[in-house]
Amino acid sequence: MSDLELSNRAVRGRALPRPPRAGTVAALAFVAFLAVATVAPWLLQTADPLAIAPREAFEPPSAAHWFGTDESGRDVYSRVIEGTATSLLIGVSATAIGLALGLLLGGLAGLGGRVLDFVVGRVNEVLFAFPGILLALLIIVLWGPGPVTATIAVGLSTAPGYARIIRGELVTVRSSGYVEAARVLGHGRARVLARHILPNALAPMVVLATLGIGQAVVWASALSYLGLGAQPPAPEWGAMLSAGRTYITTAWWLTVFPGLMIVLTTITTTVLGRALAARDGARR
Amino acid sequence: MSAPVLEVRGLSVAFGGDGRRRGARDAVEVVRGVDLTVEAGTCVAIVGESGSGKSVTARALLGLAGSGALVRADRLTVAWADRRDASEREWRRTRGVGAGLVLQDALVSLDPLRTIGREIGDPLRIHRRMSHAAARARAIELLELVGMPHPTITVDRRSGELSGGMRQRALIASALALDPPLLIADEPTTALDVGVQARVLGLLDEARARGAGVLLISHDLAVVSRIADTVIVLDRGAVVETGPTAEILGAPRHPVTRALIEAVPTEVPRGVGLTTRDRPVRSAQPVVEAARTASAASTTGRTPPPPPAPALEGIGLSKSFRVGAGTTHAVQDVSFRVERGRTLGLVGESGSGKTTIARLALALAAPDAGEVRLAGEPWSPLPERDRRTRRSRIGAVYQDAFGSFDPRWSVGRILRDALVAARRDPSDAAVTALLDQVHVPTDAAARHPLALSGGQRQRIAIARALAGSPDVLVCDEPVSALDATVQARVLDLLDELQRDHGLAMLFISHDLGVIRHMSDTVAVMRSGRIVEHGDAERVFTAPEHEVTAALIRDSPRLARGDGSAGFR
Amino acid sequence: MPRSRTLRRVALRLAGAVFVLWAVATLTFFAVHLVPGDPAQAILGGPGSQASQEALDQVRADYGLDRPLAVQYLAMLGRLASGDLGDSYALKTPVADLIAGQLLGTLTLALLALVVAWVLAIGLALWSTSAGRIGRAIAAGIELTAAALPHFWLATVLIAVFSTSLGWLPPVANDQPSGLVLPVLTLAVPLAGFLAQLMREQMLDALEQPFTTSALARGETAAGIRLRHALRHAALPAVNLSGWAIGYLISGAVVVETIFARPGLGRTLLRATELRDVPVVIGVVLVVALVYVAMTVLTDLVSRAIDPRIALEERA
Amino acid sequence: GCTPAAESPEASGDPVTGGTLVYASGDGEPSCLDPHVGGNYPQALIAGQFLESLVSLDDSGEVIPWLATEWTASDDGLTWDFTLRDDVSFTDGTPLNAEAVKVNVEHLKDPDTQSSTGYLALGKVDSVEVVSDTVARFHLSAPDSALLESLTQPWNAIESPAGIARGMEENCLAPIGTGPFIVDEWVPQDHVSLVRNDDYDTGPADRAHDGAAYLDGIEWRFIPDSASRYAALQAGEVDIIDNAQPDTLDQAAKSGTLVEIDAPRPGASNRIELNSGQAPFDDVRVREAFIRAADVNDGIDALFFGTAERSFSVLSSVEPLAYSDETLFATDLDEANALLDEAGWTERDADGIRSKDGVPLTVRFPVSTNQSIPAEQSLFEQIQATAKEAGFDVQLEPLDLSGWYGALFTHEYEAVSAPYTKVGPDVLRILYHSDSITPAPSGYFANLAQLDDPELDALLTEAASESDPDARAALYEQAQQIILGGFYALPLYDQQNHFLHSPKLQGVRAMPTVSTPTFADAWLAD
Ligand SMILES: Nc1ncnc2c1ncn2[C@@H]1O[C@H](COP(=O)(O)OP(=O)(O)OP(=O)(O)O)[C@@H](O)[C@H]1O
Ligand SMILES: Nc1ncnc2c1ncn2[C@@H]1O[C@H](COP(=O)(O)OP(=O)(O)OP(=O)(O)O)[C@@H](O)[C@H]1O
Ligand SMILES: [Mg+2]
Ligand SMILES: [Mg+2]
Repeated sequence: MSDLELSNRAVRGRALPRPPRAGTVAALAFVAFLAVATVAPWLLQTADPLAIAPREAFEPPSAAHWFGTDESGRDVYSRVIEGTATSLLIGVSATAIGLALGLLLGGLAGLGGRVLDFVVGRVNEVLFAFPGILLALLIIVLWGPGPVTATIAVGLSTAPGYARIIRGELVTVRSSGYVEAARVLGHGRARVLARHILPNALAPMVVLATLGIGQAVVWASALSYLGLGAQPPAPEWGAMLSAGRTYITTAWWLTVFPGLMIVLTTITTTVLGRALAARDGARR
Repeated sequence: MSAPVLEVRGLSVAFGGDGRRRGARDAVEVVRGVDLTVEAGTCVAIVGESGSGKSVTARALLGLAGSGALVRADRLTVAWADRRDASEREWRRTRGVGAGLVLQDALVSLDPLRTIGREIGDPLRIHRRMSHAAARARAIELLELVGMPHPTITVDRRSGELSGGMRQRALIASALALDPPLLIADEPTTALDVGVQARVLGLLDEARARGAGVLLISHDLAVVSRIADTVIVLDRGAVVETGPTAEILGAPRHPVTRALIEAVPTEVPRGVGLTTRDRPVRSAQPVVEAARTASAASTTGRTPPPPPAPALEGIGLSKSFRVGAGTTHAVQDVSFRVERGRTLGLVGESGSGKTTIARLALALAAPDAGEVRLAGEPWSPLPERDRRTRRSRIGAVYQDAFGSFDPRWSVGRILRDALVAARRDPSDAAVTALLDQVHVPTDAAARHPLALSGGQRQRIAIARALAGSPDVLVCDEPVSALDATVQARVLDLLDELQRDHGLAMLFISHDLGVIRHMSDTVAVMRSGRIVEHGDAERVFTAPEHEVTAALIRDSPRLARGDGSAGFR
Repeated sequence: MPRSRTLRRVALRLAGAVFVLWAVATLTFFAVHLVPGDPAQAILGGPGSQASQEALDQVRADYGLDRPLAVQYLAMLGRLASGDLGDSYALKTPVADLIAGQLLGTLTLALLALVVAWVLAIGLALWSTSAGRIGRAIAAGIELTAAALPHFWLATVLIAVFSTSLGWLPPVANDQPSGLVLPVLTLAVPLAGFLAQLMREQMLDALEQPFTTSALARGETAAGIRLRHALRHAALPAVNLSGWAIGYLISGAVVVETIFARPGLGRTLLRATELRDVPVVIGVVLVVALVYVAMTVLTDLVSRAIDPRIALEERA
Repeated sequence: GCTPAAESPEASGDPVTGGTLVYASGDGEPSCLDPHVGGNYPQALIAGQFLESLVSLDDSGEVIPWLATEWTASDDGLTWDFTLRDDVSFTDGTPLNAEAVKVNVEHLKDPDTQSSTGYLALGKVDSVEVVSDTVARFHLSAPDSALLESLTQPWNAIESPAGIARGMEENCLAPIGTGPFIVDEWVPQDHVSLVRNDDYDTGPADRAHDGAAYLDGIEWRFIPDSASRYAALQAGEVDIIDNAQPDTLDQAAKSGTLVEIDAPRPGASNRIELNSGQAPFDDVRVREAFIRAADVNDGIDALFFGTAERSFSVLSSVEPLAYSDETLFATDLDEANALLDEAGWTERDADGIRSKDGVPLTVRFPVSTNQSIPAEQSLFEQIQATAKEAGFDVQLEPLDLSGWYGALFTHEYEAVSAPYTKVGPDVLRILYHSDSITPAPSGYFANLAQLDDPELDALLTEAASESDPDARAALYEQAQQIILGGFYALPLYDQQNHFLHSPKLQGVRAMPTVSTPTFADAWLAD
């Protein structure tokens, strides 16, 4: 049966656009939820995320506290909601930094001459060779811990990966038939770059970016574990996760829910990224 | 050997109605009630336009139509075994053993990551439980059989390291590995240059001589006429005509068959449309002829004006590439000239430097030596900035039209962009005019090239090249990706445009028929040099160089039973 | 002629590697020195010890920490050039010895994790490409979730399940192989999720290629198609990623070694940064960079072996 | 003090000889096993297994003999004679004698040794004179009532002179002492192996049994992650862990399968010092307002699961001279607000943060992630929340160790928590004497409250030289009243020092000196 399946795929090819899948729809719904949690968290919250109540610490999930309470008696659900903005901001801006730097490096390598390509290649290798965590440690001890530095650290350590992909795209697009055709038509370098090379080389970036956001959130949470992430008491998923880890055997809810948010966000961004990629692929 | 190796009655294949929840469309029948019989030691050819269901039929014979495919047949006997309700296991016993299949896309039908020895050895390993060593030894024998150069070395190569012809032969070798009584070859010669094509057809012939039944699939009647005993003509999934080759090709009864035959350019003289035979497209005297007459007349005067400069001229061009450790001399000391309103055809085997010349002409590459002149003025030596304003004087049409379109742009945008490049008004009217010129419906402007047929795409590419009202058109294999009938339409279009606008054309193809049909003068290339150059008719009828002669000899020609011309 | 080209390539490669090492050392040196905090404190016992001003001055003089940064930098380069990584501030022992003692543990961990991640990823990819729609969706879910698991959290859960609840495996590293299971899994699972996603895409891609139909036409089985054809294609990008993966795993080792109390470079690095133990930080970073460079060369070779097209392309 | 909190499920049987104990330490791994070098608590923990001191303390805090059998001070308090046991050799065979003591003191005072804790403790010792083989005479520059207490500390333990002579690098790897165990091997970041000293027959006067230890040896492991450490103990991979976290203590107590040792460290309590050297805490009203506003009792209960008792003293509860005054620390938000209004911090922004002349009422609070356990960090967050109600903007800054020191050096803090372990009330002098404020931009200073009060300085100096116990006690009480009354510090609880061990392990106790565990009398029951 699967043989047939295989050959069928071979015949059909991949160009047929697929209708949106259930997964994509669910992902979009979750994105909407995240958006509300980011812009207007109070609409979703059931309590003040910062209000402490030591006497009500470590309460398991209940009707009053959907996700239970943490070690200071704060409502975990409201904190998770509150943390959305910070966590996503870290994810989004870290990805933005990584992409921006990746664009710069990849652009220089992909569009500059051979020498520039070689030099940037080495620079990239240096960034790659630097253990990401060390980069993060150094940046954080340099500028102090906090979401901003965690963001920069994560952004920097993802940059070489992006740079590599962008360079590859640029090289492919640069030598493509349509770029050549544009040259034959007599278009100038700048126009070809602006109209053809950049838009086509950068189209996959949207997909990459969506995939990067989730990974960046995970990365930032690892920094929080090492005590280098967000500043207390601001709730951030990674920080909540690492704080709750201490109590994993006694209060599972402290880790499960922020962890779930991280996983869901990553999955969501990946699913959306895939959907975008599929659409882009179909268009090509 | 009484029973035929392949007997099919009422074969139908439908797609789409596969019960998948989404896409619950009605089933589309792409093969409808096909009957087929292949006797041992004979060759049956299925011909038909692109999309007529040839490949689907072939794959259905080995149970490879796909799980989405609904296959029905009153009779389906492959290698003497009834396969109507075969399980996957049973099918596997047929594949490779009872029937060998050579897929249509030879260039990508070998796993690029495995050596061809492994690929050829696979059936032996799977069906005969041969050891790797034994399979490899047999693979070498098979490679010898198919005439692969240096089989002992090639056996450890991977498809990426082989030329198209070598890949095709390796693929045939793998189909022949178990010496199956039935060999199905789906378009085994497309995209091959004529020499290789001849050798591949020879292989099929040998297989048939050894007693195998051969089912050949092609849209190229010239190829079919060469080896098939019987021809089956498919149209939209149904058999419209069937019979002995000579009969079908000599006296086609069905219009589809006739159209197929007429589309073969070889037999059609220069200046006669391939699709509209009744009306020769060059009814009026060509512009250039007129000019020539005029100039001839003026020679009677006292001061002969200097002969008009050729539209495109190459003088002593050389170009080499550093490849790995060595240097490839892609073009060596080549000179040519293309007059206004005339076509220079460039032929030659694969890798002989044709494309390189096109790139030099388009100033996409700079020659190492020599010069390209456009309308008598320097072209290649100019800095790109100075060339840019004159770029609209020379247009280009490539083999891969699709790849030459920005994948993000609609047809309209592509054409507008070309108008802008030529400093013309990029209005909707201008776009419509361009589309009209190439006979593409104007509503295509809003569409993406993906939503167009191959022939339409090629027309858009031509329209784009025309946007700047060029004097010169460089066409590099503009029709080799198209099937015969579509090819015919595109060639007619080019002809018409040349007539209307006095275009000079540098026309590149490895297909002698096409070249002959299109060219006024012909240059034959080999290893970067022009070995013969002259008037088209002269070159084809009285080749001087052995390379040319060999090309003409190997080139398949439509042979008819009575040898008479096929058009009214 | 071909030999000289090969030599040139090797030379270029070596020069590139040296450049990478130099740049890494330089960056680390200045970064660590820019960081607030005082190596003299580390030298004087770090946590909890109360060093006097005199002692600090003394130490700064002893270690040349009072010299201008440029001088310290050149001195370090000189030392490195002669192959001397210097002495640890905090441990007072040669950095080379220190790293030599830790390298094996981390490499074992990282390489094992890489292998396990590969095996898991291949298994997942094989399974998900042969499963039906639902199976495929499940596999995709597993991959995505695995890739989204932070190491520290996964480690904790693994300990809670396999050590505390089930008592199957030791929660901290010990001399037995069983002590390696949880740390390796912790590192391998997220990577496997990542690799599996990549491999599955590639496999599906390969399964749609005409050569797949061609192999089927020869009588190849579905399993054979996956194992002999699709897997190779899937392996390519994954192999190429392995250089990056080693870096990722070593970063992850910082967390994993801490949680599972394994000796190793990750922990050494973490501690050395905390203490501003500059020679150790530079030493570890250099070694990691070296491992990375070696790994890229290796993956390069492997992918060339898998796919000769790469070499061809390079020549073109 | 040593109080087994959970009852041992089995009755203690007869001691069993043999077996290797696995100890899991959550404290940082020492960079040098010789506690003379540097001198921190992780070193003290392990050094107690192979080094011994001249004197020790008993459970009631009395000084008792150890390597020194008796000691006498001159009337002016400037010379001390210590009589040593004459039957003791170091494990390398070097005899213990007055010369050895002299070498040790000189080693500690030698700048090249890079000693800090031990060096400070011997600040008043000028030199040691070898009176005879068994009598060592200490010459002091000033009377030191804390000398004996200082000498009980592991940081001032006596090592083999031959061992010291090997040089720092070697001595760091395996210092040689007279203790019950010998350092066999140190695998960095993994463990230190200790083997039994078969010839051992010393020990402090209150030791439970004579002769060599029961255990064959100790594997001293470093497991920094508290959850892993506890899991390892539960899984039986290790026999005893230190730095047990409050929730696991609670869990262990409930399950009753593990035994707890609660041994608060001596010296200072865990407290938050308020930097009185700069605004806003240079104003006593603001300090008091902060202390009144910060509500910690409920938090301590919840976060520490009843394992930590609220302290109202800057000294550890194990210090007999600790002075406690609960009334000063009653939480009172109204009072806090009134005080701040009075002090001129009247403007409040949208978040309720007060400011004065446009300067917000910011309290920078660097937190060492190495030194403060998660529960404590959470407590700080609660303080942050409650202090905010009074209008304080507490900015918690989690920092790694070097960064944390850096923040202190540059005075970039208004509040900080920095425990200090030392035997005896003389710790007050180190923490609150104005000499401990170093104006230099670098260099450690212990007076983090930056308390600069001549009256207090005089009291502390006098107490340090006062040999009469009652007079000394009175002086320290006065000093503590000044510190507490001036609201320089917010005491939280004793320095937590909980051990958890399996019931198999018996006969273990925490030394009454700096509360490190000793395994000289411990055995592993089957
Ligand atoms: N798996 C499939 N699902 C749906 N439609 C299919 C599938 N495979 C083929 N078709 C359709 O069946 C028709 C016949 O296709 P087939 O490939 O047999 O054409 P062909 O005659 O081989 O053409 P060509 O000369 O271009 O190879 C086409 O219209 C094609 O789009
Ligand atoms: N950019 C390049 N770099 C290296 N070698 C090249 C390059 N372009 C062409 N060549 C080589 O130059 C020779 C001529 O190539 P060209 O593409 O002009 O041949 P062609 O006649 O167009 O062949 P085909 O019919 O296969 O298209 C070939 O050997 C080819 O490998
Ligand atoms: Mg076909
Ligand atoms: Mg070509």
